[in-house]
Amino acid sequence: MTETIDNLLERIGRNFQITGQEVKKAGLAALHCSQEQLHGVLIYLKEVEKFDTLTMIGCADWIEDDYFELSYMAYSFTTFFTVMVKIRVSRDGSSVPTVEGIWRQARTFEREIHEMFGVDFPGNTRLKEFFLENWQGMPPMKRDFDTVQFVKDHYKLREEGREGACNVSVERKKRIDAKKLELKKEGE
Amino acid sequence: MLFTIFNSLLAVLLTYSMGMLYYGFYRIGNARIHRRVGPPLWQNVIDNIKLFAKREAPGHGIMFHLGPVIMTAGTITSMLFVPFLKDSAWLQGFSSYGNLILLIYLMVVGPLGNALAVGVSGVPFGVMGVTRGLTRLIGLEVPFFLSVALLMSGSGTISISEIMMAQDSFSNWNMMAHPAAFIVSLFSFVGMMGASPFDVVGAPVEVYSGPQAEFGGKYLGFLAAQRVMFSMVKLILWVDLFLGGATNVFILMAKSFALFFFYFIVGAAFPRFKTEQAVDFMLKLPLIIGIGAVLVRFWSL
Amino acid sequence: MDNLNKKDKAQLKELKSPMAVVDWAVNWFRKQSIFMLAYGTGCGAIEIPPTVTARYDAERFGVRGAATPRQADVIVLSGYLAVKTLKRVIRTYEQMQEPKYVIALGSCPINGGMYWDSYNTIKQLDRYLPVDVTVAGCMPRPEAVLEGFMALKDKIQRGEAEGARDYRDNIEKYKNNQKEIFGDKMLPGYTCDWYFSDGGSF
Amino acid sequence: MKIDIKGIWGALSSLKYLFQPPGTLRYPDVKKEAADGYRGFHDNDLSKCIGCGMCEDICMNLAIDMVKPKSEAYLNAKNGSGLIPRLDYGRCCWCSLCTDVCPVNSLKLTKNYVYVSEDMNRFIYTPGEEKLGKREKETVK
Repeated sequence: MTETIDNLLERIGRNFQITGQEVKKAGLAALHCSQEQLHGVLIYLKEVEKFDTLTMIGCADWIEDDYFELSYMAYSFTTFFTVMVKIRVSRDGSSVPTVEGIWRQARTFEREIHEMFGVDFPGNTRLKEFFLENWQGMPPMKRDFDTVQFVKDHYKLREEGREGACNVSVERKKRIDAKKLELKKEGE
Repeated sequence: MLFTIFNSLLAVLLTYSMGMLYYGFYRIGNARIHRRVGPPLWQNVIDNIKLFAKREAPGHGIMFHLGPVIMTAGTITSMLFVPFLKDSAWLQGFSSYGNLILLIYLMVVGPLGNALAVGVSGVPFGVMGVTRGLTRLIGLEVPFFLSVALLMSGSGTISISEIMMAQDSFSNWNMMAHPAAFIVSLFSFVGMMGASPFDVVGAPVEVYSGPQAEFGGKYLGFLAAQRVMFSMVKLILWVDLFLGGATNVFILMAKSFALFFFYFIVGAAFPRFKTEQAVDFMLKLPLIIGIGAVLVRFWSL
Repeated sequence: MDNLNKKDKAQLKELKSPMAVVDWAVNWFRKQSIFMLAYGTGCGAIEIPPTVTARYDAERFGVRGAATPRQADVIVLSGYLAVKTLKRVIRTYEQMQEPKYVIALGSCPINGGMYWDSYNTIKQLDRYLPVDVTVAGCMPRPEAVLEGFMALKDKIQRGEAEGARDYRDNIEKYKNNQKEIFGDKMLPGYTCDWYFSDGGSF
Repeated sequence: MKIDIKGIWGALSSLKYLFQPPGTLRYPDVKKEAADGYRGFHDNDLSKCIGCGMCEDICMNLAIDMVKPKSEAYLNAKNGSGLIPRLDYGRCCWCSLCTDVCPVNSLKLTKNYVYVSEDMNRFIYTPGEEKLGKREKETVK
């Protein structure tokens, strides 16, 4: 029997509580689970289903519904399937135990997410600053981070030579009013 | 005495201008092989003068300062023990007081000064370059010594002047009389000149210009001038030993340019060896030919 | 010498004192030999290879690459500079030997470019380093880069390419501007201490 | 020990380029026309510009300001707001959105792309009204 991704998802669903699953395209499936189930699912994927590598950990900020969605993408070199395991964590003070013990490269992905979104990963051995040096305040990739305001506060934009910018609609209104006044005078 | 001093200054001037000219040709030729136009012929002189005109240069104490001085001194000393011309009082330096064995020792002074200076500068790339350079030297010296030994036993003398004098006609040139020695020496010649298969020591993309990493301004100017002069000394030595010497400057230039052209062809066409590959190569083909030639030589004695 | 073109000859005739001629000659040598340290900070790194290789061949003008900052005359900053990059660039610049020049390519070093609202790139390079020549474009083509080198040469010949002197004289201003973005994580002292003292040890 | 004859001979074949003319474009003497559709500096046909400000609205880098021209003579009769666009080349990324959105096709990209200045404050100009860098000696080449 040839292995299909539906069989795989069925086997996972038999062993774990999966809250939602979907096959995005051939060889790529996404499944949602709770944070408590995460490590079980990932260990199952690695040890039983032979998913050799973790290609990345993604993080999406769903600010309207007030949660971060973390996607762990595991890839298998035997079946060439990619499985995204998605969990939801709260946006403030969230912490997810590290998966460094399962795949070592998770260390770097978690380090980046920690820096860019502020998610804490207890147990990660290298959770220090990564791209940003000496960063204080809100992590920059959160959607409520106001980058324009940050730039105005921290950097100086070149204003010299850019004076005298006018608002088009205001100016147009002025000209129309002036024209009307002129016409009125002519009428009189 | 005055004549000797004047002669020595003339030798320095001649090697400097010849070297700059040759290396200008080298840059243009390389550019043409890359299908570029290339810099003007005198670009090396301009670079050198500019380096001396830089306002500052970093210092790392007295040894760092002395390194380029030792190298230049080593170069000029070895230059003075190489006779440029035969049957002439001009451009002889102190060659009547020295011989080939002394010269072999003097030629190592430069790299040693370099190693001392780079050591105190503390730049890891520089130290790496020096290590590679000294490793490469092991590979280069063995075939060179073999060919020189063959030559000395063949000519029955260790004086460079006498070896040069003995080559009176084309068939007597040592490259014809001792072809094995000549071929073996060419391998180490290309390596000593720092041409491409053996230039891993100062490769700009691998070790960030190697031993010279920390030298800037006037230090680099000294090193650049030293390098071209030392190259000329080696060219002239090879002309003296194998190509029958020269009776005037024009013949000297013609012969040394022919050798330089060979060096240029090898350098422009062939890719770079790693350090251990270079040593491996040197200890294989040239060594086998050299030992074979030595055995044949002693057999026939 | 075809390098000594009409403009140079006209300038040479106008010089009066012997010292002026010496200065002019030194500047001429400086402008004819430019060792370039191409610091590919952004997208502009891709414009340097066509400039120096067969198609446009910057070596015709005496421009050639240098491997280390100690040997370089000009640092070419091509594109946006992240705060982290700027720190390295400043260290590299401080290691170069006077006289030294800076060429900035593209929009980003001028006023932020398309990264004007990015939290992590600087907006005005000339607040942190003395920039000699700026080339417009996003990115400038190799012709424009060559034109930048020619403008730099003009400036060197006029004797006005003294960015290093400017940096030394206004070190307080530059270091304060750098402190604004680096905060208490400034560069290690030994690179900038040198600028506050009278010079190197030799 | 094996000697790679072909490897030696093949490398030496690169020497033939010594005797061939180089492929370099000698830039300042020989200039090459940019390809069609190349995005160079802006030009604004002021006899057409209606001052609608669409270019300002669409520019995501805020490179365009609408400003009053130096003289009313630059404006045509249809210009509703009396404003014309001013470019900041410290922001522009030549994405060409402003010229695509221009309803009267007055704002265009030319094939000039060489501008060099020693002063970073010289990269702002009003196309149509002045030339880039006109305030000082440099000119568009």
